[in-house]
Amino acid sequence: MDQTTSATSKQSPAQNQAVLLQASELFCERDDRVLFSGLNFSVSRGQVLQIKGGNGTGKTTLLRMLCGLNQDFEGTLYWQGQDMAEQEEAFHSALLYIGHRVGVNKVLTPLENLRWTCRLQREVSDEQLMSALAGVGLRGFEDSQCHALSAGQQQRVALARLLLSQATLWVLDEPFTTLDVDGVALLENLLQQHAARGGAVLVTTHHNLQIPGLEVLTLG
Amino acid sequence: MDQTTSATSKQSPAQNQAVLLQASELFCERDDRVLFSGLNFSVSRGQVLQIKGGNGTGKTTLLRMLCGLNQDFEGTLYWQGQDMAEQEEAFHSALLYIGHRVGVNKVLTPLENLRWTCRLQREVSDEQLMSALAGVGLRGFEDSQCHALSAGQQQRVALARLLLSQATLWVLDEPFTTLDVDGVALLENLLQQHAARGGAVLVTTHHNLQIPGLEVLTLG
Amino acid sequence: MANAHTSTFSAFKATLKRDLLIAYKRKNDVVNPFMFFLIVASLFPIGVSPEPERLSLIAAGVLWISALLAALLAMDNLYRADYEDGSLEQLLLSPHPLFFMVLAKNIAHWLVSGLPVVLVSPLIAYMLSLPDGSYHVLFLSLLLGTPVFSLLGSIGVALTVGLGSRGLILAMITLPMSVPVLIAGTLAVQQTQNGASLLGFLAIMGAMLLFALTLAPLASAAALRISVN
Amino acid sequence: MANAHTSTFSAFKATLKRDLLIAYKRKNDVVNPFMFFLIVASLFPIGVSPEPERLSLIAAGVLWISALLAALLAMDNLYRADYEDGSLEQLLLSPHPLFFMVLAKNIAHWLVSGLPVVLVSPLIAYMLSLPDGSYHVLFLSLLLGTPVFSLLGSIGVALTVGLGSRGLILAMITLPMSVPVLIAGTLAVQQTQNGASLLGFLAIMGAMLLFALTLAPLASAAALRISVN
Amino acid sequence: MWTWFHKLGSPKWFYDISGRWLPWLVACMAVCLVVGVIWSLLFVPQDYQQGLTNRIFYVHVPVASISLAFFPLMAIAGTVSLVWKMKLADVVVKVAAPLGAWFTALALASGSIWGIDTWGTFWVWDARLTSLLLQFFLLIGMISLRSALEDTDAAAKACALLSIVGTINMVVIKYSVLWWDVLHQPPTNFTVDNSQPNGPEIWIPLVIMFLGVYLFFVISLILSVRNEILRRERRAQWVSELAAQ
Ligand code: HEM
Ligand SMILES: Nc1ncnc2c1ncn2[C@@H]1O[C@H](COP(=O)(O)OP(=O)(O)OP(=O)(O)O)[C@@H](O)[C@H]1O
Ligand SMILES: Nc1ncnc2c1ncn2[C@@H]1O[C@H](COP(=O)(O)OP(=O)(O)OP(=O)(O)O)[C@@H](O)[C@H]1O
Ligand SMILES: [Mg+2]
Ligand SMILES: [Mg+2]
Repeated sequence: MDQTTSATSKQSPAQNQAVLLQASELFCERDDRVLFSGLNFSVSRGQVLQIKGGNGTGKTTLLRMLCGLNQDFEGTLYWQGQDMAEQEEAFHSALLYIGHRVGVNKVLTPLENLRWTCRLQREVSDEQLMSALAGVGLRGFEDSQCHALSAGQQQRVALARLLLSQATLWVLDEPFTTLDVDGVALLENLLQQHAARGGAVLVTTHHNLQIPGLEVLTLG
Repeated sequence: MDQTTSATSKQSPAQNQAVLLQASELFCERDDRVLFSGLNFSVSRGQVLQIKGGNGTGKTTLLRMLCGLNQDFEGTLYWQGQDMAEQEEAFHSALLYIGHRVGVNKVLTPLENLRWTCRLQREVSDEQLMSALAGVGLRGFEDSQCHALSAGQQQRVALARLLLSQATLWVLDEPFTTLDVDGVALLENLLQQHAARGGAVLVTTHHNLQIPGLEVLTLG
Repeated sequence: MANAHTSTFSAFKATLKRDLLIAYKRKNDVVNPFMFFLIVASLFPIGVSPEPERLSLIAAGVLWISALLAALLAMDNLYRADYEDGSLEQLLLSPHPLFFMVLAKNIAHWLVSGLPVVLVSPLIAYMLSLPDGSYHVLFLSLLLGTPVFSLLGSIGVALTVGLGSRGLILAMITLPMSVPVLIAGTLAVQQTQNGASLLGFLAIMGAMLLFALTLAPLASAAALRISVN
Repeated sequence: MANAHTSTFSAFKATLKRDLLIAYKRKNDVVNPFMFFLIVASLFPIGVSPEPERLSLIAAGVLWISALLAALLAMDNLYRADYEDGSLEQLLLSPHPLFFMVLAKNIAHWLVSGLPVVLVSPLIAYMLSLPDGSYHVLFLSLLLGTPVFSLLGSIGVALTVGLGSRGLILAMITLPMSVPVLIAGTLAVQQTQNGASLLGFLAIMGAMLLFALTLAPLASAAALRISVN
Repeated sequence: MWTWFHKLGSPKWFYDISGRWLPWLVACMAVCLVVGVIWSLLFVPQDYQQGLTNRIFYVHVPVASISLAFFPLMAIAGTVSLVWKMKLADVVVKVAAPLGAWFTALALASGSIWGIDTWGTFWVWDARLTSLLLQFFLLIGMISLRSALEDTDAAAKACALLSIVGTINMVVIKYSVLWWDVLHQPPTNFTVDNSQPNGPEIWIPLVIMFLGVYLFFVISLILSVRNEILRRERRAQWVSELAAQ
């Protein structure tokens, strides 16, 4: 089950500034099933890396490991060439994670939700927030409570963060679910732009992404 | 915003035996936004009807209305030519609904979950249940608790019901989310077979379904 | 397509079994209500007074109130998980009368959360120095009263299951409705100490139980339909 | 890409504001705890005895126990919704020390659920015939004690937030841990009736509060990290 | 030093070494208990206490004193498991909770039985009893938490944390309950026995019983740890070799 990717480098932690996140010899088992072992890969600036694999092959688990939300694994993670354990604050400042549960409170409005999640990282003005919401097609819904939004609209509230984010690394777990055709195009566009600006994206999805220069890591 | 479909018939309730469900002049508004008005369509045996539309156009709302889970609307529904209100039991016996929340208890195993949902409708033996689970690719996971399954695997537990169902009408709300490529193919196949056997399917999804004879109703 | 339906009774059984199975898997669903009962009851000697004479005056009331609060806290489990994972929708869409499905869930719930409290009550009564002749009264009245708490609580949970913070709303709906049972129960214990006949009280509580048993599931069913909307 | 970070303090403020806003929107988060407090406290005249003399003996204990149970029931809201919608993950991944984020949430929670209980307590004390000279003691001791309930409860909720049926486990962890505060509080009310000095008790309760304020958020933060895993 | 520490952390090492010690420990325990029971039942002078029920003294005191050791034990093991991530330490935290609950229950039960005779009631709300009861509740809470968290690793961390918090709390509870008891009511006749003339013919069997019960505690701890190790390492090679034998 040893896996390497297009982006793999078996050498010691990269000195290369462009390499943001590097994973070395990851091993994870859950409930006595080995999900992956000897997994090596790295994510560099300008890269969009899609993690693929059948249901239950460990994509979500891998993303949560990388973010530090799941710590039951063996192997080492490096952030910009240094051991992740010592870089936690720097890493978290440069990270934007949207998981399966997107972090949208049902009682608050899209505007209030976005304001809080953004303020955890940096100051943003209300105009910026409003234009980000308009950017994901939620104009007119800024002040509805989120429980009155459709599934896709809630997903869009979370994705509005991408328009405001100054994080370098985006980690997105199945961000395309429940998005309509326009939404998919919009998001693909955002990912591409982020990479072009020198950011990096780690994304799982079963879609075939239309992104030039996309790299794929297949699990399972 | 008046809408008609390929399958529409503006006449009085169809006498045609093949027409299962007919909706006439449906009108629905939520939070002062009109979602649809004057919506007419029908679903007949042998038909797979996909409901399309952007995020927030009312697909989920429509499906829940048809099933009787949401009763805030105007217009009339007919089940096999008769007013739905008087046909509730007959309708429920012939209906299989899988919503956004798929109805899978996290503590129980796939087998126990499937057993209960099936027994609400009819008696099924444990062998049948096991083979249905194997059919959706969950062999080996029958006895894990469902909270230890991945998102796609949980979806598959719910979809196993389709293999056992004797219901005539399937109503599925975004059943393709979180399924991998194999899962999508499997499900498309199931829908097609069900229609071929004389059943009918109402399904929402943003995918482009590969089903011959598919009909589409677009909202919004 | 032929539909070989189950009878309502076997759907009832399937639901009952399922809920007991879930409780069994969670284990602590069974242990917890009576542990909570024990803990709350023992807060009183600590908070009020540890002297047996003073305790014996308040014992009956404290036991009943603790049982009520334990029932209340246990209610949380009744429909919540089913609502969140969508099982409740499946229940509503089953071809059988919702009344029986709700009844099955209520019975399973009482067996798991109410019965253990009733069974452990004499022990705690002793620790709270309940007067000697009152044990059987307490036991019987709790046996008749706690199912009513479950049945009434079920209405409250059904009404609030879609809400973010049910805990307290639930309490505000359920507690006032439970007051008649609480009064009957504590009066039974106190009055029989003074020589009143036990039978009268048991008859009243039995009537309350029958009443709740026939009407509460109807109300719960209606409330569930509203909440799932 | 330059990262213009917020200071930890403004993230703290943002979190505090957000939680207060959510409580404001839910409305009943504010109304409920003290309604529950009121209802539970008024079960005692019904369940135990309506006579003022007997009530006044148990009033202090009953008030404290009701406040504790109200705090317990209100705890449910603290991390649950955030866990379920994923906001908790966002909080854990924020670049600021989790200690302060947790503290912000605890403070918001106490302001919403604890403070109203403290404010309404004299009224209920009057209804329970608390002896005359004890009102200010009760008020001050609740003011110092209820935040401790919130802080301790927060650890329990953080440990159990991922579980299906938390309500009762939470109670079993939190109630025993809250006993010292309960004892200090009721003793304060009872002993000052007998002429003991108020200051000593307040000092002890203040010490407990400080202790909880510095250590409990640490434990809660650690527990959250474990639960979100 | 560190190699020793790591060896200690290895479940297999512990399993082997404890397997060698066990027979000796069991033998010592048997001797102590047999001697202790016979001595305390038959040879302790009858005159200072009424009736045989009071012989429960020789069980109650050791059991009660051991049950007080569980929270500190779990806190230490919990700290080790959190800080050094030592697997064995978590095993100890895990098995100590139910064991502690049993011992606490036994202390409560033996005390209660004794109380029926001496106090005429099996329960009074006295400081020592109340704090032991609260300890019992906390232990049950911990067991529930462990059984509710299905993920072993999360459960390990959660319970380690709770055992530390719980220990701090038990200390506070002890003091507060003592304080409450002193202020509330006159001291119970709990102190009766301290005023007894404690001659050697009384304390020597007590010491022997103490030894026996302590050994019983150590042995049950070791056995449950071994059991849990086998359960956790059931797929490890050395366990399958063991099973093959
Ligand atoms: C449920 C009832 C009881 C409980 C929970 C209980 C609990 C305890 C505890 C926790 C200890 C401390 C052990 C230590 O410090 O090492 C203890 C010791 C002791 N108990 Fe009990 N006890 C109970 C009933 C009784 C009764 C009825 C008597 C006899 C009148 C009694 C006599 C003693 C004596 C003589 C000691 C040893 C002296 C000492 O360490 O201070 N206990 N018990
Ligand atoms: N509970 C509710 N209360 C009020 N309005 C609601 C509620 N749920 C949904 N709506 C509104 O109804 C509209 C339709 O929602 P619905 O969930 O049916 O959309 P949908 O077509 O399923 O979208 P999606 O593709 O995102 O799933 C949305 O605009 C939403 O704002
Ligand atoms: N909490 C858990 N405890 C134990 N095992 C788990 C847990 N969550 C997931 N697993 C197991 O880990 C494996 C990988 O799960 P994961 O969610 O990472 O898959 P995934 O690749 O994201 O799948 P999907 O495409 O369905 O989202 C699954 O086989 C699942 O059974
Ligand atoms: Mg996944
Ligand atoms: Mg939808």
